[in-house]
Amino acid sequence: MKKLINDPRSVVPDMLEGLATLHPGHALLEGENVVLRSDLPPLPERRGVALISGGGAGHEPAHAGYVGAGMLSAAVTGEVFTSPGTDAVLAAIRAVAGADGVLLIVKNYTGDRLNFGLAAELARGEGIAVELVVVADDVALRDTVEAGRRRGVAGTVLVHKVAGAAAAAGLPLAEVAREAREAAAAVGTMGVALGACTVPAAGRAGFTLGEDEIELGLGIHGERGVRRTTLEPAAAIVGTILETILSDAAIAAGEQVALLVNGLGGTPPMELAIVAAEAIAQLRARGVHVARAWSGNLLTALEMPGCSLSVMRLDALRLQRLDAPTSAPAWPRGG
Amino acid sequence: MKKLINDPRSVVPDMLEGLATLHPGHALLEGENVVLRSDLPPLPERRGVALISGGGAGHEPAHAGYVGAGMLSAAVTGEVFTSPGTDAVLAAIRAVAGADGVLLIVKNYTGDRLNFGLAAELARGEGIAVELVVVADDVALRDTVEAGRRRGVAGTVLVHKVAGAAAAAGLPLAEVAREAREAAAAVGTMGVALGACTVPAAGRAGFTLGEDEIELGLGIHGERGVRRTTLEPAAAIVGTILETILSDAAIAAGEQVALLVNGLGGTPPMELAIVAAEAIAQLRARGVHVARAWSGNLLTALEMPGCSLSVMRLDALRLQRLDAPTSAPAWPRGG
Amino acid sequence: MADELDAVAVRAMLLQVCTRMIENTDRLTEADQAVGDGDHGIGMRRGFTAARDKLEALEPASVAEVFKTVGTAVMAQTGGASGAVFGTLYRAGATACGDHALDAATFLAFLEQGLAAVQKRGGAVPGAKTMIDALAPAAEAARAAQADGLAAMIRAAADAAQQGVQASRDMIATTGKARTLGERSLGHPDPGAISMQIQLAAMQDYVAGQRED
Amino acid sequence: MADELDAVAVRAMLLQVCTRMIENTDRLTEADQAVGDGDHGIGMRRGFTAARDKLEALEPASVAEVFKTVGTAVMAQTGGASGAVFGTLYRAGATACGDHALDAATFLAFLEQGLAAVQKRGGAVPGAKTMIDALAPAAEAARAAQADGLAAMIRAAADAAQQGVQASRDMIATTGKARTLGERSLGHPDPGAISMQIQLAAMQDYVAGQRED
Ligand SMILES: Nc1ncnc2c1ncn2[C@@H]1O[C@H](COP(=O)(O)OP(=O)(O)O)[C@@H](O)[C@H]1O
Ligand SMILES: Nc1ncnc2c1ncn2[C@@H]1O[C@H](COP(=O)(O)OP(=O)(O)O)[C@@H](O)[C@H]1O
Ligand SMILES: [Mg+2]
Ligand SMILES: [Mg+2]
Ligand SMILES: [Mg+2]
Ligand SMILES: [Mg+2]
Repeated sequence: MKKLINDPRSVVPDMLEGLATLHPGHALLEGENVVLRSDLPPLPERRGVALISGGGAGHEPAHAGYVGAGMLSAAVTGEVFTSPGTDAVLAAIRAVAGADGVLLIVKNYTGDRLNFGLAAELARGEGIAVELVVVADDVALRDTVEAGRRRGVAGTVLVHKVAGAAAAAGLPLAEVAREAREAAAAVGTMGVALGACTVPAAGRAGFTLGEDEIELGLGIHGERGVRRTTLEPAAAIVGTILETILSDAAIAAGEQVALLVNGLGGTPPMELAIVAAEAIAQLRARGVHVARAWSGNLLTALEMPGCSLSVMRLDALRLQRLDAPTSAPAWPRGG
Repeated sequence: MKKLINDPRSVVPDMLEGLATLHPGHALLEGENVVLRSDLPPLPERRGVALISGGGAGHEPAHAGYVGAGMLSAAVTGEVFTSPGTDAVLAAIRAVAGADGVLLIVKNYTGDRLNFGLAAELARGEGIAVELVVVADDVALRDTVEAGRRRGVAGTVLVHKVAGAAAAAGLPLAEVAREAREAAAAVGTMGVALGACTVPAAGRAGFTLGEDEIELGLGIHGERGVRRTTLEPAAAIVGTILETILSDAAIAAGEQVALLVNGLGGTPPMELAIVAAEAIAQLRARGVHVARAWSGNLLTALEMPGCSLSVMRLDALRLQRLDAPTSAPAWPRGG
Repeated sequence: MADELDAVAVRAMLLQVCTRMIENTDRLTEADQAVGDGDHGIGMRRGFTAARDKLEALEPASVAEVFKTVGTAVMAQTGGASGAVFGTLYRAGATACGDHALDAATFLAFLEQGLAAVQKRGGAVPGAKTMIDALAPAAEAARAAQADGLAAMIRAAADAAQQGVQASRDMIATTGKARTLGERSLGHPDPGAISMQIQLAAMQDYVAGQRED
Repeated sequence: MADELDAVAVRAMLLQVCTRMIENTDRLTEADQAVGDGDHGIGMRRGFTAARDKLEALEPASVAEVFKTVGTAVMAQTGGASGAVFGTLYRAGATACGDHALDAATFLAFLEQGLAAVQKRGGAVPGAKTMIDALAPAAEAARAAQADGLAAMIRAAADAAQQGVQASRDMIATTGKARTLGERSLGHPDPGAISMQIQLAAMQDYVAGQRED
């Protein structure tokens, strides 16, 4: 394993120290792997609904990069690819909760669901209003598991944005949660890996692929995908993925969508831009109107080469939420 | 070679099509691999000094990502890792030149220097005022070649920012060029590679490294570095690099600097943040004041794993230039 | 041989559980690398190290408190699915203990209430290739051994868990990160089931050691 | 045998140069992979393909126009150091031709003026492991063969360029991307020198072919 680190056992705190120093808008919660907005209004009644997301480390810039006005109030980080324990989540809830309560945005992995869910129960026991929204956007699993058990992947970033803008607009917790849930239901994602990644503590790659092999429908934790196949031109891979997403969501000609081409870490912007050009062209050819599109490393799996496509169905309000300003450093410009 | 592309021979135009579609502030110059600001003032006398940079493709987000108000007016792209021919540069000059002339910011490679230089001569022949600033910030070559022959690497992005802010402030060409030259002289950079990268048209990596080998002082084109050595903890690598940069520039305790930790493409944000934390701590320990710091993939070498550190000496004016607003999509937030 | 363990003895038994779990880090890592994401060993080490530290500092007032201490530490510090699952097992199981010493009836209640809570919390059913596939047979065997006293009951539970681990090889994961593997998860035992078995075996060994005194 | 070539013949000769350069793409790629960044072959193919297309469309009015057409296309379209360098060679060399047909004196002037312009433009000196290390000996040999006529002069220049390529193996690169290699560039010939030699050899073969008529 070749990594620019000091000690595999301390990568998470070492990283968070760097991130907090690099971003003036971020602060670390003492004793926990939690990044907070440093500009949270001190008065609890001024905070509005606080948003918290998180999960294992290794998905950077997620989730700390989405902490900022208009997106998250805090990001909770576990060990690499491991959901945080309940203590860290509970500490984050206590740190950011104001009078209007807290929304937890959770990717649909058992560990995240259980730990955030347990922390939410404990916080409610302390009198804090907490709602939990689970994102399960991975359509790769559509033939394998029922809809509620799909994984949460890159579409989560778009859900953060929608919910963050709704919270910044001053909506109450129930309304922010409703918009987040609707956004989560409106987005489908599917990924392709060209290789594996190495968790620092494990020291070796989670799987290996042959010279010409790719893995369709992989997760964002180095876990294997749903189908191994042969490398094809970008146009063919994009076609397969879009077909799966669009048919799953029954997106038809004339509908308006946002497209996210998310790099998994090891794929350069050149390839992501080529994939994006291809995806936009294919969506247009199907008569789907691509109102917004981004490409970049938004929710990664360490240095894994590959990408995912996310397509989110839009209405006027959701488009407005995506366009709303945010100071979160990792939210992409343009669109 | 495993890449998400359609055809190795068309990666540059395929990519540019994607980038131009993704960024509403960008437009493509018909028939050339040139990205322009789509919001250039139509009146030539309103444009101020126009800034152009460029070079081979494969350094994304450089250079198209730095096109925007407050940074570049145009970016000229050659084939992967190959400087563009004179035609493309000349076409870019013609497209953006207003009444106040054009500054070309060129990384110090023979091909870039020659092609941009020839195009500048041709443009001057057409009556356009053109100045050329060469960035040669790579201190890795300090023992190998005289200062003027050092390569231009990641420090170039900071030079774009300084010059772009000076141009946006309405300064005349000579002044913008002077600030750019001073900024170029004030920055030193050195990189480390943990592996190679693959040019699509070549189909195989430019070099190979053993399990524990790293290459110090590599360039940004997959070309080999100045010294091959054994992987060490981030602290030791950062120490070696900083020592070289600081002693070369004679940066002493009490001075104020900006730090850029630039990922070469294949190294995830986690490692860059760990390196940044380390570099900031070591600079502080030397009494150097780190006024601004960024980490991210700002000027890459395709999917090469590794990073470079750039340290730029600051005075009040240069700090102000770095802090000035820009709409360029790839300029990092925070700092 | 004590057919009842007081709070201090239960603390000693659970310290043994912690030690065994920490010792088995690499084995659990490998098991999770085969069917999951490889973090189970390190997670269990983190959680049971926290539990050990809490136990060592504890002056136990009741058996319930000892179980709850372990559950709370594991839940708070482990992370991952298994932190919540094993944390829930010990915390929910603790409520079965009341003020009693640990005897056969209490141990059975511990397993059955823990199992029920884990199933409720995680939504997994037997056969889904989880620790439930070791815990459920263990609880069943414990009920069958109800009349045989604590030591025999723990031995029966541990044996059943071991068979559950073996049986989990033939299951297709439908929960957790291994679920995407589908049929590719066949042939490998479930890492959490192995953890469950190690914990019961550690308890069995502790009680067996007690008997030899 | 013509000891003078008119504009149409020079066009045919340079078309042969273009063809050879395009044919040698892989060889040049490999040479640049050994000491540079591997793009020399593709760059030369791009530039000389553009030159070929321009030449094919050209009704040449003068020898100078033919050389200049090649130089302009190569400079405009190749990119990289070699595009500017070979573009400069042909464009500056063209100004040596005036309105004359191509004879020995003109060819010598072409090489010498081209060499001077390349050195001025790129700042490299002989021995720096560049195409100059094929071009400079070629120009020198041409001067020595001044009295022998065009065909013999081109042959002498091509032979000298070939020796220059061999000599470049023992040089340490101090310019271009290969310069960071330092001593690691030893043992490999310079790609641009190979290109120079291929171009002169193509001219030689063209002129030799002419003679056999
Ligand atoms: N819903 C569930 N109910 C019970 N046990 C579960 C459940 N999900 C996962 N597990 C157990 O957790 C184990 C994995 O633990 P661990 O690797 O620590 O967590 P993660 O799956 O989050 O990486 C599995 O082997 C399984 O036994
Ligand atoms: N300053 C120079 N003067 C003359 N020739 C040069 C100079 N720099 C480079 N060259 C030639 O260019 C060749 C490399 O060309 P090419 O690979 O196309 O460009 P690049 O070095 O930009 O990748 C070298 O082998 C060398 O012969
Ligand atoms: Mg995990
Ligand atoms: Mg090149
Ligand atoms: Mg796991
Ligand atoms: Mg080259």
